[in-house]
Amino acid sequence: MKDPKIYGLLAEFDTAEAVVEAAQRTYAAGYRKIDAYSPFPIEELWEAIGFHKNGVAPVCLLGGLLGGTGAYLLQWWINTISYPVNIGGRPFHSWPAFIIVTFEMTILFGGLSAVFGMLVMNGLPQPYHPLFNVDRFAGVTRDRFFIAIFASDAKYDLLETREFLQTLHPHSISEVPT
Amino acid sequence: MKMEEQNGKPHQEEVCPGKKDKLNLESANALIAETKGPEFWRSLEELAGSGEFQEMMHREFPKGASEWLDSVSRRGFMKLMGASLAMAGMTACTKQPMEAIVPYVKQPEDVIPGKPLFYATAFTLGGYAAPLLVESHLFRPTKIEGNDKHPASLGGTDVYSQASVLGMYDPDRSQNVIHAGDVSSWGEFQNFIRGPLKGQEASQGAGIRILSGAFSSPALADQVQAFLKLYPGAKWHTYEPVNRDNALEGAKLAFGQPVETQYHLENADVVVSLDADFLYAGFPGFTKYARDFAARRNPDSGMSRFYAIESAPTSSGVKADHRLPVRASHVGAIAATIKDGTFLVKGFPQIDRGLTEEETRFMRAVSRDLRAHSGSSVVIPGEHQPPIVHALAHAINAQLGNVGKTVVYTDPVIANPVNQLESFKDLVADMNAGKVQLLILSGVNPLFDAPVDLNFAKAFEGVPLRIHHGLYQDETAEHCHWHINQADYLEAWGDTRAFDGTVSLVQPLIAPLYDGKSLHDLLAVLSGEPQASGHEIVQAYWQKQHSGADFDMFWRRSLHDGFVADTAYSPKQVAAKSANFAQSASPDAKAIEINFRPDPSVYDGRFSNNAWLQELPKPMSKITWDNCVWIGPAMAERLGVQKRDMVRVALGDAKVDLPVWIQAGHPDNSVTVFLGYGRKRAGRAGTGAGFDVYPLRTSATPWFTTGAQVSKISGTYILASTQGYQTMDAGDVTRPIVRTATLDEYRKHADFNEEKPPAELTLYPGYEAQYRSENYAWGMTIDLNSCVGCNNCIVACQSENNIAVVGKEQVNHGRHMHWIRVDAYYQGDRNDPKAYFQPVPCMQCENAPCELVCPVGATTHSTEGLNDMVYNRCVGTRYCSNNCPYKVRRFNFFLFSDWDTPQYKMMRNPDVTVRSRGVMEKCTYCVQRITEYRIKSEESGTKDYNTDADLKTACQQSCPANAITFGNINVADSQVSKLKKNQRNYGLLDDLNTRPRTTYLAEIRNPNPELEA
Amino acid sequence: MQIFHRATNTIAKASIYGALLLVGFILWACIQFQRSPYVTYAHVARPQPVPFSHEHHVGAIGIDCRYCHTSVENSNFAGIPPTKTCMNCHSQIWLGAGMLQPVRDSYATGKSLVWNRVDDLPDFVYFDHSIHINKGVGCNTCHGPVDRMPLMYNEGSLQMEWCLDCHRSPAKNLRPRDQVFNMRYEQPSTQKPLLYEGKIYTDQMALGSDLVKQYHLRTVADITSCSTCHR
Amino acid sequence: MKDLTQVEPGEQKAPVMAPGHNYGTITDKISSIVLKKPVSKGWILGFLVCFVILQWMLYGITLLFFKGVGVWGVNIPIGWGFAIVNFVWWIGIGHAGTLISAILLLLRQSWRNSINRFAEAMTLFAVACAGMFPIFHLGRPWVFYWLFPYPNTMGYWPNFRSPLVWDVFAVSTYGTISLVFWYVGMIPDFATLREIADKKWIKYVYGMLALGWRNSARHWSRYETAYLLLAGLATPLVLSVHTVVSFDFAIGIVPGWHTTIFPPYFVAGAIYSGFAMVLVLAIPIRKFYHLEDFITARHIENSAMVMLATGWIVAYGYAFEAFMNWYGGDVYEGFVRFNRLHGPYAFWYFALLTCNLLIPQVLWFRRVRLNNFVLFLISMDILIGMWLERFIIVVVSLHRDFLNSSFGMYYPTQIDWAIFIGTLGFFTACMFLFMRLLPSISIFELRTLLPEAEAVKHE
Repeated sequence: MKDPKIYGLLAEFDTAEAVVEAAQRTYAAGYRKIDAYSPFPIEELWEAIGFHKNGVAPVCLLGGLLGGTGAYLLQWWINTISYPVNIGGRPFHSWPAFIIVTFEMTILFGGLSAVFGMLVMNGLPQPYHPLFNVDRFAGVTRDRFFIAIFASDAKYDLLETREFLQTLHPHSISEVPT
Repeated sequence: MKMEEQNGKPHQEEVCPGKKDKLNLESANALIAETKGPEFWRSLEELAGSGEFQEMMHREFPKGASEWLDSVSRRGFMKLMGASLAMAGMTACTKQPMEAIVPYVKQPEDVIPGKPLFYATAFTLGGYAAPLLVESHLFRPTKIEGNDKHPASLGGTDVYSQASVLGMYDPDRSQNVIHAGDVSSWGEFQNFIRGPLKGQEASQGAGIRILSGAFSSPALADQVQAFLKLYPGAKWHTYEPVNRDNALEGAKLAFGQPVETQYHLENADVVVSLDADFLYAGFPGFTKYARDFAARRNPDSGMSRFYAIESAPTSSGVKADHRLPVRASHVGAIAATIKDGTFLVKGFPQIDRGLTEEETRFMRAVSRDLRAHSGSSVVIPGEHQPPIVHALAHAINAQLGNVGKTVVYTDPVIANPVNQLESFKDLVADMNAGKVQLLILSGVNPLFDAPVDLNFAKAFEGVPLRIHHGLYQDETAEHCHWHINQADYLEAWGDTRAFDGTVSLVQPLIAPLYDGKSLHDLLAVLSGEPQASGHEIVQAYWQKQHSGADFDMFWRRSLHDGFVADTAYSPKQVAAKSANFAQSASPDAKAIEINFRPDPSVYDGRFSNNAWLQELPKPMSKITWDNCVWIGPAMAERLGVQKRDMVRVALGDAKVDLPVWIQAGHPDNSVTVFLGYGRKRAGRAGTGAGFDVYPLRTSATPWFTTGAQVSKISGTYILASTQGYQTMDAGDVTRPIVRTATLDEYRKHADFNEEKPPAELTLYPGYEAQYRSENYAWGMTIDLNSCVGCNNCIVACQSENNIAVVGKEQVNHGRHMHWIRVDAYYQGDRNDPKAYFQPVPCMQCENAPCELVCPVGATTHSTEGLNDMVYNRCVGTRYCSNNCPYKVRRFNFFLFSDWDTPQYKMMRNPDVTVRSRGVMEKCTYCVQRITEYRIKSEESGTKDYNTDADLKTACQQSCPANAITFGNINVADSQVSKLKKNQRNYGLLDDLNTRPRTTYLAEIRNPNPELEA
Repeated sequence: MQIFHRATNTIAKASIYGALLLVGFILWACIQFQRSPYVTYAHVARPQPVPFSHEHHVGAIGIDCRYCHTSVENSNFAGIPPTKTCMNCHSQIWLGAGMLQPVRDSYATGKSLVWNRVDDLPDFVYFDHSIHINKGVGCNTCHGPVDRMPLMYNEGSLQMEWCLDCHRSPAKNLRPRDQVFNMRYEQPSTQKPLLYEGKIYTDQMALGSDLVKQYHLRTVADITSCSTCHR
Repeated sequence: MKDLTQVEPGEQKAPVMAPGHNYGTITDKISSIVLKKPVSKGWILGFLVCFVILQWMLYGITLLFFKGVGVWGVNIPIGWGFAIVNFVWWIGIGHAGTLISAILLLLRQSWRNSINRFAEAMTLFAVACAGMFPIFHLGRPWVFYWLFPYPNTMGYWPNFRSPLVWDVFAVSTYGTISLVFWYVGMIPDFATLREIADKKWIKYVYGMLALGWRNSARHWSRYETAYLLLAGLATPLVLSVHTVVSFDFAIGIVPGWHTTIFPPYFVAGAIYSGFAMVLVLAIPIRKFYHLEDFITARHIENSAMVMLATGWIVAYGYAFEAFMNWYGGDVYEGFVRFNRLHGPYAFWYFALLTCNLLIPQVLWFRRVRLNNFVLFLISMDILIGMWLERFIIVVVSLHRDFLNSSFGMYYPTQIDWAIFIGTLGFFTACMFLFMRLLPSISIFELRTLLPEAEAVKHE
């Protein structure tokens, strides 16, 4: 059965090892709409919940390439098409001189797209989230670890899922009101 | 006066127009009439009630100097407003205020708005004319050029005439008739003067004395005669502190009559100067002499040899092949020795005149060389050497048969060739005797510059009625009952003679700015014909000279040409009375000698308020805005003084404290001081600048004497010099900045000139083809052999390109603005160094380091090879200047240009942007002239791209020595192309591969082998 | 504990993207503002002491430009007519006209009329009329349809990009010299072909490029060098 | 628990964090600086002092904009004075921050975790200080935007061959990336503060800054990648920035500027001065906020070692420069050496050598490296030395270049000093605010240093 007022179930753990192991078992149990929470990044944890590709790198690469080529083309256009001027007897297309700005723009756009890509993909900013309704969840920013199974999961059933979570010996289990 | 702003350009060009209260000159002029008040500092701003005035008073001229370094001023506030506005919106800088445009009511026939006209006239200094062509934009004289048709100018000018245009617009010039400290009027004076004159009629004017400067004007002389006929008792006196009494007396001594001496240096193979600085603007005939002398210094065609025997180092001495520094008081003995030496057919006399071994050796060589070149040599005596030396020189020249060839005698140029000092003494005597009731002074300032021993001031106070007629309300005007503001020569009619006697007509270029009166007008009133205008008087005189139907033709032609045809004096046969003169022995070599010299910038003090001249670096020391005492290195060591230390120079019981300048090459036990500084009422530029040395100058010894005491006193003084370092040595190497060789080396080793980088040695060949394909490729050569270091190019450039004056303080900060500078280098023994001049404008490098580094592309290269500088694009990073190896770029660290004084707006060249604060500026080869020329020739559709005839840069045009050649290097037969092929041609720092378009011709000296040994 | 309301999510996202858009808009606005008539005065008639109508004098009566702007062919400055020029006619006609009072006053008192500059380049730009006329640039190419201007205004923005537009491809605008002062001149087109020196042109670029050769126009590189206009 | 600042020589390296901490204690200790502690008198006093000095700068700038750059000592030939000296100096200082946070991250130097946060802050403020000068030193600052290629009515563009344009791009990129890097690093800690804060409005503020961060594993995954990529990009960036700055000189033809050694030697110098500044800040901070547990002798000592190393690279730079001046055989280059040793500025050249080469050699001794007070003094000395180095390069090279006639001297005015000292005030004022308002040490990164965190990895 599903209760529309419930967003999902939240299990709390004390240690990193515990949560990682629990996550692996949850995933093994066939739950897919799940997430895990830890006060610091734990590579094993996102591996455990089956999150392998995060797609930030390609975005960064793309941004970098755009920035770089854009910058070089701009300089080339300005100096050879738009307004070619004899400056100190140097060629209009003084490519060695153009490298630096090209480089800097590659970095700038690469970096920005990495960060904004990350935020967008993470769906941030998102100051409101159902999980925050659970007071214990505050601990995740301190020293607590959590696993959440969301109601949207196909396998999700309030009672069964709760029972399953019990088998993971969590510190506590709480329902997340929508 | 008309002030139509019709030639398409306002006089002010702004890079970023901010709000400024423009002041209407007519209204100001209107106000002049009513306003009363004794202020000396009257200026148009004040009269127009512009709030700027008070502040300007307390500010050293120019604004940049003092204003910025002390408390925030209203101007400063305005500037910030401008800036913050600009910063607020990007547009604040580009939205223009609405501008007015004012057409004529009736347009004069010959005026094409936007096209300048040139009028011939002449500037007069000490009675000798400098013939000029004056550029006029809608009846505003803006630039002085030499009159190339005139035999005495041939197109060259000198610094004084170049700068005179600024003098004309000087806002500190006297603008009113003043009576007892109150503003009066010309009319009131006319009414007033009738009384005193009537009172004189009984005594036939026995109580009338007139004191004027020396003049050569025939018309004026005529008018004076007429006046003296009217008042036979009256006396006319002439006195100038820098006069030619010595030459006059010398001539009398030699020939028994006053004659003018002219030199023909173009015929002279050997030139010997007896302490003569004939390459100084104050020397009559300078322009012509400089040209002839330079012409004979060309190593490729009969180069002359020049021996300079001189006391204080001069630019003439710099050009000498052999220079002998001796004390002025010793020159007499040396002259006598040369005379003896030349009078002998062979060998050398053994009379002991106290010459040293070295001097004797030198004189032996000189005499032999002179004898070897009889008829093609010349001996030139110094202006300040006593008559005896002049007489000796005459004798030598006669003996060598130079007369008629290199030396020519004519009637004197000065209208009444009297001994000015005697004349002045007589006057003072009469004044003391109470014989003088009415004293009229015109263009003189005796209360400042009279010989101290005559105690003129006291005598002066005794005269019941004193009338002063002059350009400034100066020290003398202050103590006169009446002051009549004189019209500048650019405002008045007149005529004057050049050194060769040729008469130039002086015609006004503009209606008198302040309604000034010429001496003609004044005399007319005194002679009771007040209605006669200067124009009528001069014309009437020449009518008498040239009666006949064709007078109009004659008059027009004379005006147009700038001189009256065939008025040059014809050579005069004079017989030397004797060759044996009573010879006084040289004074004790231990006694310290003091020399008085006219200042290279302010002359006798009359140019004190001319900021261009004040900021002009003195040829030898590069000092600006000050005078000082020159001391030789050896003597300085003995005194234990450094440059800029203060010393006390005492002569008799008079003493003056002066800062020291250790001048390389100055003779030992001798000091030199310069006249004309320490003015008390000169104007915002001149007042308070430098030190007054007239208190040391007596009528007995106006030029030099021994027995001075020099003692170090506490304290130092800032002398603002524009040149950091006056030798080419750096560390342990001498840098190849000025390349030199002797004539022999030059002839023997054609490759004496260091090799230049091969043309193919460049990473960027890209533009060569393009440059060659253009109609024009601009280039310049500067002949170091010809340059006489007269600084004329600097003033010409300043005038042509609206270059700002920055004031002593800023110069001292290293912020002077001259686009072309003349570097002076001293090499070798500091007591007797070799010296070189090197003018340095922008090199217009083809691979310009400055362009590469400008972030906004404000300086780029034109297709014709100009290194363009776009002021309005410049953001002022100063990177270009850092990267310029020649350091020819100048930066507006503050708002240096005067944007407010209306006179200066009228003076500026409308074809050149007036630069604003925070932008870089530099020489552009006078691109405004290039553009004008190109447009003209394109419209005429000519295919002849040789520009030699009609296109000259300002510096080139003004150069009396033809040292600067500019033209199209794409044309093989252009002057500049030819010179660039010359073996002497080299690029400054060309090993940097900047490929300068401006190159130099190495300096070649022609030493006497006998002395070289 | 839940600090923020649901809506904050949307608000937060919106405000971030909104801010970006705003910045972009402001920059765009500044750039547009620079080119706006407020800054350039383009098509804005200036107040003048006398409401002189070029439309009437040029369009209706057909007075040639050079009658008043006398120096346009041989000076950098075209010339503003002296009061005398006005009076040549207006001493006979429109004697009573009130709006001509300032002109008559000026003539009587000898005090100049003070007009407001219309085509007013920045003071650091040096434009020369004579050479443009000489190279076949028509008056109305820059000044616009003067013969249809009741009150004078400047046609172009007079900004550097506006000048460059022609200096970068002069052929676009050149016309035969005898047509320079023709206010109704139309560039050759297939509808209105132009016969010039025995050759028929149906398109401006063809004519232009021929004229460029014939007038020995300097290269684009030449006339876009900085010192062409700036000194 | 013994004070870890006092490690006896011969003893093992100090740990990067004192034992006996867990997730909670770390969190409390660091967040307490921001949230719990009342504003101390010391803080207020210090901040006020800096603020007053800052006013001095504002005075200088106002005068500057009123009157023009003439209020400075600059002239012809010395067109660049303090402005550029300070610019290079500040930029250099900034470099240590990025180096610590980016390069050490890539090198897996986990000890960086406890000092990178305020090192980055330092970078940011230093860059801010540096960024001002290029604008101040313009003759017409109000048209600075002409250095950017924007569609303008002039149809004209910046000159991309000019190192100054490169500067504009390099520095602005550097500033932006550093800011982003810094902020991203703080997001998880903002989340922490959001939860710990007791006052509602403080929760709001940090909540907004945290963007709703909730430590989700998916987020962590993307976060870590992004952070790593940033570090990877920032590393070449930081090296390029001072290279570009060195181009300002190396591209010029001025003797003493025109050398190929500049880029590496400038970068080394930058890190040199940067670490000096890190220590100048770290030593007092850890003392007053009792952070000895997290900023341990290990950090201090490592920084000291880095200074020693980079100090020698700089030394090599000097030596090589002098050698080339001689070996090149060029008249003007040769004179550079002569002028530095015998010219009017010789004293300052020797002062520079003393500060940068001589004194730092005491760092060879561990006892010195572990003595906070001495280390503090040495860091100060290095900062001065590096400033002098820039002065020598900029001013002394310019004042005597090619033509003897245009030799000149440079005398700084009071405005020069006011603006320079003022930026120091600005910098420190910012640091004070930072310490008070933001987590000065990365909490979540410290957590990863705990043994129980390590444990996960070793499964």
